[in-house]
Amino acid sequence: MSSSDKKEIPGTYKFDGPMATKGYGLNKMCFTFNSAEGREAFKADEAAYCDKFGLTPAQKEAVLKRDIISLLREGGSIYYLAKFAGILGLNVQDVGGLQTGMTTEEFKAYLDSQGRGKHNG
Amino acid sequence: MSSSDKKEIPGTYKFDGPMATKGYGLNKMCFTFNSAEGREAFKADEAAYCDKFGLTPAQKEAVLKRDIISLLREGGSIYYLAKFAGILGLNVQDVGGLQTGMTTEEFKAYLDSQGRGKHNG
Amino acid sequence: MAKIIGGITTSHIPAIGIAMDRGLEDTDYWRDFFAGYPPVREWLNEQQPDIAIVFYNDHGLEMFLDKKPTFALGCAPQYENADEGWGIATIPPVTGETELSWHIANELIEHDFDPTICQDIKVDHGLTVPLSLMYPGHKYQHLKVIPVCINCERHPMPKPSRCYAFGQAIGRAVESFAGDQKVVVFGTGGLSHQLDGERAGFINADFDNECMDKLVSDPQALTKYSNDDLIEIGGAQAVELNMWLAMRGCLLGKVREVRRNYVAPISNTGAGMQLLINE
Amino acid sequence: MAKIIGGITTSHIPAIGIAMDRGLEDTDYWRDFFAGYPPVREWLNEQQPDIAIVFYNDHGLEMFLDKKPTFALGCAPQYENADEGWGIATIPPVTGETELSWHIANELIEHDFDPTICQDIKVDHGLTVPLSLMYPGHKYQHLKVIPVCINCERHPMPKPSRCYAFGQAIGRAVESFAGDQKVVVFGTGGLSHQLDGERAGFINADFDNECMDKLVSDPQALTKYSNDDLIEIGGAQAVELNMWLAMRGCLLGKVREVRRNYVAPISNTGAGMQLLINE
Ligand SMILES: [Fe+3]
Ligand SMILES: [Fe+3]
Repeated sequence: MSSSDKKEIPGTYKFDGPMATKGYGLNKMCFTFNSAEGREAFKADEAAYCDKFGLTPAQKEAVLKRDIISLLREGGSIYYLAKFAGILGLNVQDVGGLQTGMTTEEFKAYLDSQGRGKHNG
Repeated sequence: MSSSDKKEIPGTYKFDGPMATKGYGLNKMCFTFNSAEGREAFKADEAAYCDKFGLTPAQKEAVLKRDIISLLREGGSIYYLAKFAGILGLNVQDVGGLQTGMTTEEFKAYLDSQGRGKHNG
Repeated sequence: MAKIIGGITTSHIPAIGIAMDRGLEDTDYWRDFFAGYPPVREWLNEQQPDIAIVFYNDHGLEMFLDKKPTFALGCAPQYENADEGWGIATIPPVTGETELSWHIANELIEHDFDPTICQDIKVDHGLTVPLSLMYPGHKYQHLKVIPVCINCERHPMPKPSRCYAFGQAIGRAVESFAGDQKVVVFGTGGLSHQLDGERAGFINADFDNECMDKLVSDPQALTKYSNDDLIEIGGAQAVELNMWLAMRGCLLGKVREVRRNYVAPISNTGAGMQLLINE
Repeated sequence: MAKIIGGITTSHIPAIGIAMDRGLEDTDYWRDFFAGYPPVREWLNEQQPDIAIVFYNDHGLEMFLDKKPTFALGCAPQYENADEGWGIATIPPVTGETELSWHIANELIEHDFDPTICQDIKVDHGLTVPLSLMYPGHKYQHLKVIPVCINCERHPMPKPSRCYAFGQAIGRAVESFAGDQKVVVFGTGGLSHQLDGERAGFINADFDNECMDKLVSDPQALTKYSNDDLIEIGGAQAVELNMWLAMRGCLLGKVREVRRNYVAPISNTGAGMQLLINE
C-alpha cells in the first residue's frame, strides 16, 4: 500500500523522485525559460546553453531534436518542458500531436472524440 | 489550547506571524548580509540601503542606532539581526550585553553564573 | 466568527486566460464554456465576499524542484504574477490578507499539518486564471486572496485523503477566526487530462461527471482514490482534483450545488465548474 | 533492510566551528566541551555508517521567510555550504544520498506528513558544525548525508509531539528501505538558550539535564511540552530540542545511552551531547 508500489500506465511517464533526480539539470534549464533573458540565451546558442546546465548527452540531443518523448524519458517534467515548447511556438495540442505521432489536427480530433457538453463546438 | 493562545514571557519577543509581517523588509535586508555584496552595499550607504528594502522610519532609525531591542520590537528576527551584528563585528555575547544593558564581560559573567560541567572554565 | 459562504470549482488552464485576452468568449469553441460563469459572477457580486481562499498548483513559476512544498500557504500582503514563458499575459498584483492567513497557519501547525509558509511568492495561472474568470477586466483587487498551493507536479504528491483533511482543517480555522468576514473558497484545475507521453490527450468525461456528483454528496468517496488511481482513470494531470477536494473540505456545513457546467474538450481537458453553497 | 544503528545529539553553534578553525579545542574555555567527542568519533569510526540523517534548523541561509518550510527533506546528490554573514568559514560540499531520500519522501507523504522536498539547497552551520565535530578536518565526504530541516525560527513552529512523530515516520521509512546500509541519525542544536530580548543569556542547566535523561528513557514525556513551554523553561531558542526529539523518534528499538557530556555555558547555550545505541 506504499506510494512506492508503482502502477505502470502505458504511455505515461511518472515524474517521481528518481526521474526528478535524473532530470534536474534539464528542468532547471527549462525553468529559466520563464524569463525572456533565459529564452534569448537559449536561442542564441542552444548547445552551449544545454552545457551550462550540465545536460547529459541524451538530454541535449533530445532538446536539439525537439524529441518530447525522449525528454520525458530523460527526466523532463511536462510542466518545465511546456516552457521549452513555448520557445518553439508550440501549444499543448501541438505537443500532444508530437508525442502521439499525430498531426495537431488529428490530435484535436482525438480530443473531440472524447468530448461532452459542447453544443456549438 | 490553540497555539495562538500566547504566553507572555517578559524580555522575550516572540517572532510570530504578525511580527514577521511587520519585519519583512527589515529581515529581507539583513538576509542580503549573507553575501559580501550585500554587506558592502549596506556599509557604503546605510540609509539608502534601508530605503531600498522599504524599512519603516522606526526600523531605519533602530538600524542606524544599532538598537537591537527596538529592532526586535519592529519585527526583526534574531537570526537575521545576527547577520547585521556580524557587520558590526559583534558576537552573540556582545549582542546579549547590548540587549540587557550589560557590558560584554558582565553578560559573560551572567552566563557563567548559570553554568555547569566546566572544570577548567 | 468568519464564515465560509460557499465554494467554487473551476478550470484554471492558460488557454482560458488567453481566450479572454483575445475576446474569444463568444466563439464556437468557447461559448459553452464561458456560458457557465455569469451566474457565478452574479452570486459573487451579490454576496460580496471579503476573502477568497484559492487552492491552486504552481506549474513551475515559483515552486521549483529545488525546494518544493507539498502544501504552501500564502501569508503575504500582496502577490505578483509573472511571465510563465509561453505567452499568457501577466495580470495586476493580487491583494493578500495577512491576519486570517497567520491564523490559518497557527491552526494548521496546531493540528499537525506541515505547510510551507510564504511571505513572498509569485502566483501563476493556476490562481490568476480563476480570478480573471470570476472578475473579468481584472476587477479583483478589492478581494483579499489567500493562495494555498498543492504539489501536483512531482511525485510523491499529497494523497486525496490528505488534501481533503487539509481543507477541513482550513475550514475549521476560518470558522474559529475572530472576525465577521465572508469567505469564499476556490478549488481550481482539473478535471481529467493528460499532457505528457503517448497517452497524451486522454479525457474521461464520465469520470469527471462522477467526480462532480460525488464532490457535492459524498466527497469521502473521492478520498478513497490514490493519486495513481486518478492518473489511471483520469490521466496524469487528473491529480488536480486534489485542489477540488481541499476546497470541499473547507465546506463544513450542509452543501447545496446551485450551478454546474461541464464542457470537454477545452484545450486538452475536461472543464468543470460548480458553485456550492455552504449552509 | 537498512538499519539505524544509533543516534547522536550535539550542539551546532557557530562558535564551535570557529574554535575548531582556530585550534582552540584544548584551551580552558573549550577543553571540557571537546572532551566529549573523541569516544563518539571512535564509535563512528568503528561502525562506519553509510548514511547520516541530520536534523538541523536553518538560521537564515537558505530557508528565508519568503517560502519557509515547516519540515524540509533534502533529496539532492550534494549540498553546498555558504557564507552566513558573520565569519564562520565555509566547509567543502556535503555528499547527499538520493535513493533513501526519495524513499523517505514517499513514506512521509504516504503517512500524512507534508514536507517540502528539496533537490538543491544550501546547508548552514546547523548541519555543518556537527559534521565538522564528528569528522575533524572535514573528513566526512565518504558519508552520505540526508539533511532534514525543522523550522525553529518563525512561529508557528511544529510542536514537539509532531517532531517526534515525524522522526518516528522517518525511522520506519529507513527500516522499510530495501538495502543493507547502516544509518546514523543526528539531533542537533539546543539546549537551553535565549539570544534575543532583555531575557538574553538565560540558561537552565537543570532542565537540560532532565531533557537528556528523558530523551533516553521517556521521550514521550518531552512531547507533552508546547513550544511556548520550552521557551519559558529553556529560553527562546530551546525549541531546538525539537531536532533532538525528531532524532529520538527515529530510534525505534531499545535505546541505550553509552556517552553523555554537558557543558554550560558554551557561547550562550547549554551544550549537550549524547550517543544513543539503537538495539
Ligand atoms: Fe493546472
Ligand atoms: Fe541553532
